[in-house]
Formats: sequence, C-alpha cells, structure tokens
Amino acid sequence: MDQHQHPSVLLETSVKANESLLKILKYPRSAHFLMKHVVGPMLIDHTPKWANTSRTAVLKLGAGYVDYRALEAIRWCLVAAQKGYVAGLDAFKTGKPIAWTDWMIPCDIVRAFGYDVYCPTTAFAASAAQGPDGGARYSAITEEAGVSDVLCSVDKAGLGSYLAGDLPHPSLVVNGTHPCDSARMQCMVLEYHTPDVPTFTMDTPYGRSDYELDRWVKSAWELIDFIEKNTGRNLDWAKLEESARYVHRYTVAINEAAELHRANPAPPLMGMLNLLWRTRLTEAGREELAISAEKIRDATHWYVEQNARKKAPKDKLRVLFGDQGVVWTDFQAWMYKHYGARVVADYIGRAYYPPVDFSSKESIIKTLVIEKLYLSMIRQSHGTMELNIGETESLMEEYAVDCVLFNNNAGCKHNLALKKILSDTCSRAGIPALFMDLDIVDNRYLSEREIQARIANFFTTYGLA
Amino acid sequence: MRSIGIDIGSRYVKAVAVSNGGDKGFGCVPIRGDMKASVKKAICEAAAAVPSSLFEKTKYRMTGTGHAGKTLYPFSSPSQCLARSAFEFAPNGGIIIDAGAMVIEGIILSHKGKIIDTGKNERCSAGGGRFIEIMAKALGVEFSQIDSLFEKSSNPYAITSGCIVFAESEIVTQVNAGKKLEDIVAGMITLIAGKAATVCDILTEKEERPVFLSGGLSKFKTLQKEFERLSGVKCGKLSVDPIFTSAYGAALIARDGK
Amino acid sequence: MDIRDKIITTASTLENEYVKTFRSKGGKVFAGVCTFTPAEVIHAAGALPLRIRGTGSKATDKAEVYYSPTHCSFARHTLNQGLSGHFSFCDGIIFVSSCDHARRLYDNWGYTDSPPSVRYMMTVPHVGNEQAVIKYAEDLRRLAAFVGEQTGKTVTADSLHSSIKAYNEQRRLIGKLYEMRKRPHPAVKGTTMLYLWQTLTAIPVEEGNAILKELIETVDQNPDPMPEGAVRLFLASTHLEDPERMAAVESGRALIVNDTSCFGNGHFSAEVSEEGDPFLALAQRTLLRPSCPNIVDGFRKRLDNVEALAKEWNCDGIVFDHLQFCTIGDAEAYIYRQEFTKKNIPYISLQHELYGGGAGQVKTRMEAFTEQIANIKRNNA
Amino acid sequence: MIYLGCDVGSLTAKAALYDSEKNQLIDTMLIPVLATARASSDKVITALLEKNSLTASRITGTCSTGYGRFECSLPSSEKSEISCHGLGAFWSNPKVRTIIDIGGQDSKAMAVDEIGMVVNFVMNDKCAAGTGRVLEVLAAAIDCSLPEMANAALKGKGKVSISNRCSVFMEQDVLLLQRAGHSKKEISFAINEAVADRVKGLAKVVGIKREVAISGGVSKNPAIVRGLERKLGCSFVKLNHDPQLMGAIGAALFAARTAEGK
Repeated sequence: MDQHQHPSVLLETSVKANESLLKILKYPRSAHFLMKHVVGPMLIDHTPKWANTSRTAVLKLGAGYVDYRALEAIRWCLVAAQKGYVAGLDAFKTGKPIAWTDWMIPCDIVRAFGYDVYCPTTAFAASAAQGPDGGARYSAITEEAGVSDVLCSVDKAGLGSYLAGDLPHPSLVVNGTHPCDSARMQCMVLEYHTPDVPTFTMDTPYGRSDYELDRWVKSAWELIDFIEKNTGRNLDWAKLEESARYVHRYTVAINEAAELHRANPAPPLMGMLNLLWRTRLTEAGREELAISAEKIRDATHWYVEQNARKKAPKDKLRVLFGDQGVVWTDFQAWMYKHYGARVVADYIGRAYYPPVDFSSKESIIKTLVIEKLYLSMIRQSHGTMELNIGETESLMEEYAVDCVLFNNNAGCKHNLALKKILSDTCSRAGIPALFMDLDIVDNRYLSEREIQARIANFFTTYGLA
Repeated sequence: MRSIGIDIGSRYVKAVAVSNGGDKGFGCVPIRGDMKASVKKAICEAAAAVPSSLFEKTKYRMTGTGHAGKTLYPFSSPSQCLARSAFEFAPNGGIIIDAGAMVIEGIILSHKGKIIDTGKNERCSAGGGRFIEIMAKALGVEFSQIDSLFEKSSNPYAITSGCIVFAESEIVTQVNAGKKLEDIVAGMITLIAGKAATVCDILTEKEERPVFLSGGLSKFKTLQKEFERLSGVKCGKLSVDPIFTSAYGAALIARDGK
Repeated sequence: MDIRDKIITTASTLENEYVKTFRSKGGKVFAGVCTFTPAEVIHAAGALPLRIRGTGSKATDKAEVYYSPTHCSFARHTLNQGLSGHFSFCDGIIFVSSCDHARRLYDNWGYTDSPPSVRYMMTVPHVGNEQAVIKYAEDLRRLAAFVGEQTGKTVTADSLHSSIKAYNEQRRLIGKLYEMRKRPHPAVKGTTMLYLWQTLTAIPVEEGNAILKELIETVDQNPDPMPEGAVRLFLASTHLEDPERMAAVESGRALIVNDTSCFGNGHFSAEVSEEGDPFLALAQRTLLRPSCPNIVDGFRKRLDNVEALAKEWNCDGIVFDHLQFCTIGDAEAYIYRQEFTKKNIPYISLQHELYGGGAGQVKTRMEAFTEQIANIKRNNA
Repeated sequence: MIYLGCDVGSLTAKAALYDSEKNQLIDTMLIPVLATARASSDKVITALLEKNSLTASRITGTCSTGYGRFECSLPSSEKSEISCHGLGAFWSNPKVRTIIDIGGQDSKAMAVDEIGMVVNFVMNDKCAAGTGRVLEVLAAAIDCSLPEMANAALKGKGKVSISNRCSVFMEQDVLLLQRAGHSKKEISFAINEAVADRVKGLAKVVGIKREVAISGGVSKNPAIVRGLERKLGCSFVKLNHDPQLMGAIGAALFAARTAEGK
C-alpha cells in the first residue's frame, strides 16, 4: 500500500515544524535572546494569531527562561526526532518497509533488524505541530468513527492519525499490552485494520515479581524469533550493541540531570527532560539522543554551579507535576513569570533508568527490555497503588516541593481511580495538591484560560503565592 | 469603615456590606445583559443597610466564577472567600460544603482558618442547583413545594442518570409511568445530597470538625437532612443566608485587608 | 416451586440460602472479580467461589469518593457495596489485573480496608498464546497456594482434577441448555439465563449442577414463553448483570438465544482438559478459547466465534451491549461494527449502566433494530 | 381509506391523517405535551379529528410511535420512531436514503432502502450534548428564542467556540462568553457549531448515502442545518412536508401498509 490518496498531514507538518525549529536552534544563543526578549514576552500570556501554531513550541522550549546551553542540547534531541519523522514520511511516500511499535516496545531491538520504526501513538505529540487543536482534531476523527470517547486522548489521537490516512503502512507491527486499557485497545483496533501484517504482541507485565519480569524478557527473545521467521531479516548484533551503548549513555546522563534538579534553586530544565522522554519512546538508541542527554546534563550542572557561585535566591515555589504533562500547551513559563513557581520534578521528565549490562548478548537484551518498564508513563501505570504512592511520596520529599499539580487526564482511568489515594498522600505530607481535570491532548476539555484560572485560584487559596 | 464583598455567580450577583461595628447589608440581583450594572445594583442594595460617611473609603473585594475575566475590584478566589466565611462561623476550624449551581465544592479549615484541603464533584456528575432547577421545571414543581413533597415520599425513586438532560428525560418517563411526584422529588434531593456527601468524604482529616452547608441549595431543609443522613455528620447553622456565604467572606477579606 | 422461581430467588441476593448454609457448616467463601478468577482453584481448596456482582446496589456515591463518575459502573457499584460492608460475609476476595477499572478495585478496596480483610491480587496475561498460558498457570499456582493457606486445605493436582471434573459437568449441562435454545421455540430466553448464571456463580457447583438438571427437564417440557414473530438475536457483551436490563433488551420481539457475555457463555463455554497438569489445563482453557476483550490479540477468534455461534443458533442479528465507560467494551464494539457491517450482518451496539436507567431508550432501539432486521430480511427474500 | 399516525415525543405530540387512495396527507396537528402521554395523545387525536370533522370510526387503522406510543388512546399498532421517521421522510421525498433527525432528547441517523424501510441506524447513547433540549437550554441562557438564536447564528463568523462538551458546562461557557462581551451572534454561532459537531459523528457512523435529509424540530433551525451541511460536505434535500411531522406521517403510512398488507 504505497499509493496514498492524500499527503500525510501529520508527518508533513511535523517534519516542517522540526525543520524550522532546527534552523532556529542552529544558533542557540540568538534563539535564546530572541525568546527571552522578543517572542517569550509576547507569547507567555497571549496567543496572537500569527503564533497560533508555533506558540506551544516556544513555551515548551522555555519561552526564554532556559539557557542557550539547554537549547543546544534540545537541538540534538530534535535531530533524533526528525530522523524518525523523516523515516516515517519516507515510508509513507515510497512504501519503504517500516515497523510500527508501541511505546514500551524495545524499538532499539526492532531497529537492529534494519527497520525504521514508527509509533502510531506518538501522534498525540506530533499533532501539536498543527497548533494547539491538532490533538483535538485527531481525537475528533476517532470519536466520529464511533470508536469511543472514553479512550485516553493520547490513543484517540493515535487512532485518529491512522483513520485520517496519515500513517505509513507497516510491514511489521510490534504491540505491547501496557497496563492501560486505552493503549491496549488502540493496538487492538489498529491490528484489526492491518490484518495482513505480521504482528507480535509483547505482554507487558502488571507487577515486578521475578517470574513476571522473566516472562517479559523471554517475550523479547520470542520477538526476535518472530521477526526472524516472519521477515527473513536477521538481528544485527553489532548494531544492537551500538544502540545499547547510546541508550546507556542517555540513561547515565538523564539519571544525573534528574537528580540535579533537587538543588534549590533548581535548574529550570525539567521541561526539557520531558521533551527528551517523548523522543526516546521511538528514537531510543540514536547517538543524537545520547548527545542531547549529555548536553542537558552539562547544562544542568552549569545551572547548579552558577546558582551556587552567585548565591542565587532559593526557589519561591517548588512545584511537582504529579502526572502526565499537557501536550497542547505549556504553562511552566507562565507560572514562573507570575508566581515564581518552578517545576522541579515531573512524572514524565524525572526518571531513573537502570543501566545496560554489556556482559553478554543475553544481559544486553535483558537490561534493554527491563529498562523500558522504567519509562515514564509505563512505570507509573503498572502494579498496585503502592507504586504510585511511593513515587509521589519520595518525589515530594526528595525534591522538597511546596505543592503538587495533577492534570488528572480525562481518559486516564487508572490514574483517575487513584485520585483520592494520591490526594490523601499529599495531605499526609502536608503538601497541597491541585487536581485540574483537564485533557492533555484535547484542548476542547479545559481551555488554557481555565487551566490558568485553576492554578491561580489554587496558589492564592493555599497562600502559596 | 465599610467593606463590601461581591460574588458573581452564574446567574446572580450577590453583595454583602459589613461595617467594623458588625452591621450587615445584603443585595442579590440577577445578571441581565450588562454585568456592571447588575454589580452596581447589588452593591447599592447591600450598602443601603450599612451607611457610611462621605469621608470614609469603602473597601471592595470580588469573587465568584462568573466574572469572565472582568474583575472590577481586587479579586479573591471563591475558595478563599468561602473559607473566610466559614472561619467566622467556625473559629476552631471546620468544613464548609458549598452547593452552587454547577459544582459542589468542599473545604476543610484548620483552627487558624488555613485551608487544609478542598474537593469538588466532577464531570458527568456535575450540576447542583442547576440540576434541581431543570428537574423542578420539568416536573412543574415550585421550589417552595420541594421540602413538603420530600416529606410525603415513602419510596424515593433512585435517579440513575448522572447527565442532566438524560435525568430530565428519565423523570418525565417515570411521571408518565405513574410514579408519584413526591417520590421523584425525594429521589432528586437524595441524589444531590449524595453528591454533597461524596464531596464531604473526599476531604481528608475531617474528624471532629463542624460541618456547614452553604449555597442556594442548602435552603432546602430536607436536602440538609438527607446530607446529614448520608454523610453521618451534623450540620451547623450559618449566621448569614447561605446564598451570601461567598460574598460575606469576600467582605470580611476586604475588611481584614490593609 | 418452579425451578425458575428458585433460580430467580437465589440470584436476587449475593448472600443467598446456599451461601448461608455453606457458611453455617464452617465453609469459607471466596469472592472473585471476573471470569479470570478460576472457580476450580477455590473449590479445590475447599472454599465456595462466588462471582462478585453489584446485586442490590442502589447508589454509587460512596464509591465516587474513590472512582470518578467516568469509571465503569461495575467498579463503582461493587466498590460501593464493599464500602457499605455488603461483602463482609465473604472470607476472602480475589481481584484480577484484567482492566484498569477492575484492578483499581483492589487498590481502593484495600486502601479503605473494606471487608473482607483477606484480599488477593491475581495478575493475568493480556495475550492468548502458549507462552502466556505458562505464565498464567504460574499465576494460578500462586493463587492456589494463597487460597489453600487461608482454608487450611492445600490444593493438590488430585483435588484440582476433581474440581475440574465437577465444573466440566456444569459446562456440559449448561451447554445442553444452550443447545435447547437452538430450537425454533428456544427453551429459555436470555432473562432466565441471566438469573441462572448468577445462581450458578454463587452456589456450590454440586448443587448448581442439580439445579441445572432440574431446569433442563422443566424447560424441555415447558419452555419460556416466546413473543409472537420473535426475532432471534445473539448477545455479545462484556459484563451484564441487571435482569431488568436484559428484559429491556428482550422487549418487544427481540429474543436472545445465545451470547458471549462474560457472565454467560463467555464464562461457561469450553471445557478444561482433565489430563496432565491441571493448572496448565485451566490456563489453556481460559486463554486459548475465544475469550474476553482483555485478550487483545484474540479479537479475530472472538469475531469468528460470534459469527459462527450466531449462525449456528440461527440468529438474525447481533446485539453488543456493554457498560458505559468500559474502555475495552467500546473498542470491541467498534471492531464488531466494522466487521459485521462489512459482512452485512445486522448489528447494534448499546451501552448501559450496571443498574437502572435507560429502559425507554433501549426499548426504542431494540424495537427499531427488530424492524430493521425484518426490512433487511424482506429485501433479501 | 383514512389512516391516523400519532407521535408522542418528549416535548411535542403530533398526529397525521393520511388518505391511502389518493396517497395524500389530509391534515396534521402538533401540540406541546401535556402531563401524561395518554393525555397528549388523546388531545392531539381528538383535536385533529374534530378539525377535519371526522369521527374515530372513520379511521381504518392507527399506528403510534414516539416515547408515548404505548399510551395511544385509539387501538393501534406500534412502530419505533426510527422506522416512522425513516418512512415519513422517504415518502415526503423519495430520493432520500439517509435521514438525520435531531429530536428533543435524542438525535439519530438512519439509512433507508428503496421503499423507505430502515436498514441501519445510530442513536446518541451516552451524551445529551447533541440534542434539541440542549439547544433550548442554551438559547434560554442567552435570552433568546430558538428562531432568534438561529438567525443570530447565521451572522456569526466563528470568532469564539464552546469547547466544553457537557451540556451543564456548555451553559456556563455560554454565560461566560456573554459576560466577556461577545456578541449574541458569535455565541449563537458557537452553540450551533457545538451541537452540530455532536450530531455529525452519528451521521458518519451510519454512513452518508445520498440524498440526505434532516428531520425533527431542530431541522427548522437554519444555522444547525448549514453547520451540518458544511461539516458533512453535502447539502440536504428538502422534505415536502413539515420535517417535525415525519414521525406522525410515517406512523400513518405504517398503519396503511399494515392494513392493506403492502
């Protein structure tokens, strides 16, 4: 199916948007200057018409509040992301084989078979290149097709991008059964629509007991076996090992950068870690991503040292994002501008990844696939409440936060069912928490104005600002 | 010295004037067209009962969710105003549950008047006052009849639809099917009281604190009773009309302020 | 008393007469959340397995402190019942990680420390292949060890084998009843079946089998009444437990003759092999047959199964009725619509709350659906 | 022969008289509903018969539909409103194959075959946000009648939108937009867009087959009609009778078909 009726709006716009960003970030110092003194002040509070599609990107890049060193690091991340989008677009246009993977699937392994990898789910983020209502547009396509409006909008956007005809046809599909109904159902519906494609499903474990992890690791070997049998391709071990080294470099750097955010004042780079996370879902094992992570770590170090030398004042208000970040906008710059509130840790950006063990082929595979279970959003949706309580408690303590903001994403059933438990967890620690009831992908739920009103109300109500 | 609190809701502007001596004045005006005019009118009504000399400056504070970004006076969040009001009734801390038109909100206060926790009901289950309004209209029942109808009911009908429009159709069907009016009214009160009780349960650390029910809905005595039955708490009595709780809190904040 | 009345009475409450008798003799009752909790394992440990349902629940306000109103009403009603102490007659409760709504039941139940205090979380696979079978067998072994510890009766291969035999007999008997629904005048309608499922999943298997035998004899002579010009329908469903809902679906000329409801055929179909490792046999049976939509890679099996059964039972259309806010039900309903539209098989998808509401709506839809079927049939003729 | 169709809905009760020999509609009647379905059907039938100086004995057959169909005062057969709306619209314009109906409590999309029989349909199950009732509530929120709102909406340019999809919160959005100083026409436009958006999904699921018609009370609202046409990328054909009466007309036709064995 290499003949498409329409161009892939999703991929074309993503590639174009990334292209422009890369052009701008080629000169990180001037990009920083521009954002800090010209664009940032115009965009933080308002959405002028001309900036409708680009505003989110500016906000995500810190709107002038992050140093050029971090922008330079992000450029590398965008180079990696761009490779993924270009591969997707290429496959869309030419019919070149591409594999679909779900986001906890070890895409590094699939790529070591010589496949380019595309993850349909990532439409939730890619659609932001079409403006703040890009996600809503794809969600609406899914709803109109009659799938459901109770799915998580992340998956609605993914399905929508397929139903809109924006995705390259896969020649191999590797699904996961991430313990989130919605993600699983997205895989199932896509599998229904691509009946002739060899499809392998890795059953993601619910708990972390030995036998469950053992099964997870075994399923990676079954995956390798499956790909070999069904495509005639062989795993390039040298390539896999090279990828694993990049993954490892990334891991070490990111772990350190996340830890450094405990400093008070904290470096303002938590949002950047969030961007890296999104890219690593599909581009894990690329050198550019490892470089990006290392540069982010260096920038974090620079911040910490700089702050210490200048005896910078402590953070006014340290915020923890307790769940997934909003995709279609960003209000970190707004919070900082008006309340001096700094996001010091977030559920997505902050992570601790176990290192890769290079002692044997087996150990590489094992650590690579177990590492995927520590990915943000995969990590927190597993297991019983103790996992979530534990993570929230330790983040509140270790990062010395003053309050917690939960987006409470509309379609996230497993998180919504923990609302009371997490709210009590924060109360026990004496830390105020706000549950915003918004949708992270679909801006039809709660507008930016309403979100800001809720945050402002929360800050003043609890005397935080 | 006179201080005036203004609460802009979805339908009405409520204003409360207080003097340092403890005099109070109230004004409640429906919002028609120009909001500014309605605000002015409500302020006049409230101020009339609390005269002030020409040389004294009146302090203002505004709150509410219906202002659409047009804050004519310094603004305090609705939760803050409710909390301030509750602190006046419960100087040793307490819980205030405010049943508004769309949302039921709860706040716990510490003995110093600090907000410990807040909670509210959610989508697909929203609609406090507006719910009762639409239902009552569909049933052709006056607000004043609701309490007595509730008392007459022996077998309350359990409304299952959370969505207002579907609930409306559900009760119309039930009336047509011969269900007694009082049983449906009782079901409706129980439903809203249950939502308020849920909000009360959402709050943490609520042991041993007095509970107050505020907002227009708490005017229904039976709703308060049902709420007490479902949540197992006893409600305290507010010293102002429950629809003015927020505005009163705003006035107190204005008075306390510099 | 007509056996049907007995079934209805037994089904009308969770703590039925059989449960009371069983307990008065010192027996332990273990409740389980969905069809992934194997009754055999609990039975082999000497306890009475009881399938959790929301029977008797009138409100969800207590549960909505923990769940949002956009969670499925099965989770909300059962948690509400749990919080109100309605499960305190059970000695233990087993939760499964089947779907988000269900798995958080374990968390919220435990967090509120609602009775019973013995609670177990069983993990289940979400794919249906041989490897998953091996893993699920291990899940079952762990469950058996847990329940055995609670009852003081270790589950052995032998005891499990004999439990499997008893439940296989139940499956064969209920299979017989389903066969009798193939008749031009089906022996039982869907509503009766619903009461039967609820009875069988809440009483000792031996007594259940006795009831089944009696019912088979009764309905053989004296079948359920059938509406004039009945339209035979197949019910595909996830969780459906409200008899009034089933009656509403069967209103007018609609008549349910077979189903894949996870309380009905989706629970009772396919016997367990009585050979070899019993845990493996149980796991194989649960995962490899056309199963619940939680098994994501099994949709093709499910679609083919529904189509084949509908054909074999001579159905004119397929009804998919699932709980509102059920994520997996929604996706499954979409796939069914695509598939059956492609194949020109009349199909309707409905949504319901666990209890109450929407009877008028569903009647209108079912009436229109039966009219639609008549139109299509006439056009085809 | 004269046949009677009666359609008791949640907001209005309708009746139609049909002459099968001339294949013509004799007369129709529409009243707001009374306290019970029985009373509504009684009243609308009696009034229609009186107006045409007919007695019940002249009626060869009756068919009733709508939520109150089991309460009809004359002995009658019953048909679902979906079948009746389908047949009614088809009879009114035989080119029609898809009908979108926006009623008080529910909206639906139907596909009919070459003789006007419904072969597929979808109704809104879970959310009321795409119904006539919501339009009414929102119109009241901006102090407009429904026709006023529709006319105002036609002049709107789409400067604002209502993002919320729950009817309760839509009302709040509307109030806030109003207070933020947006004009009535812009708000009306936004309301109509929001409702049309919810209906569009139904039509897409059932599949659009030409020609398409819109029936039900809301079809008289030009703003919704144009909004839907734009969203679905097709234009609706005209029905030759009052689109609010399709249910009653369809019912009368069914009465005739049943009696005459067609």
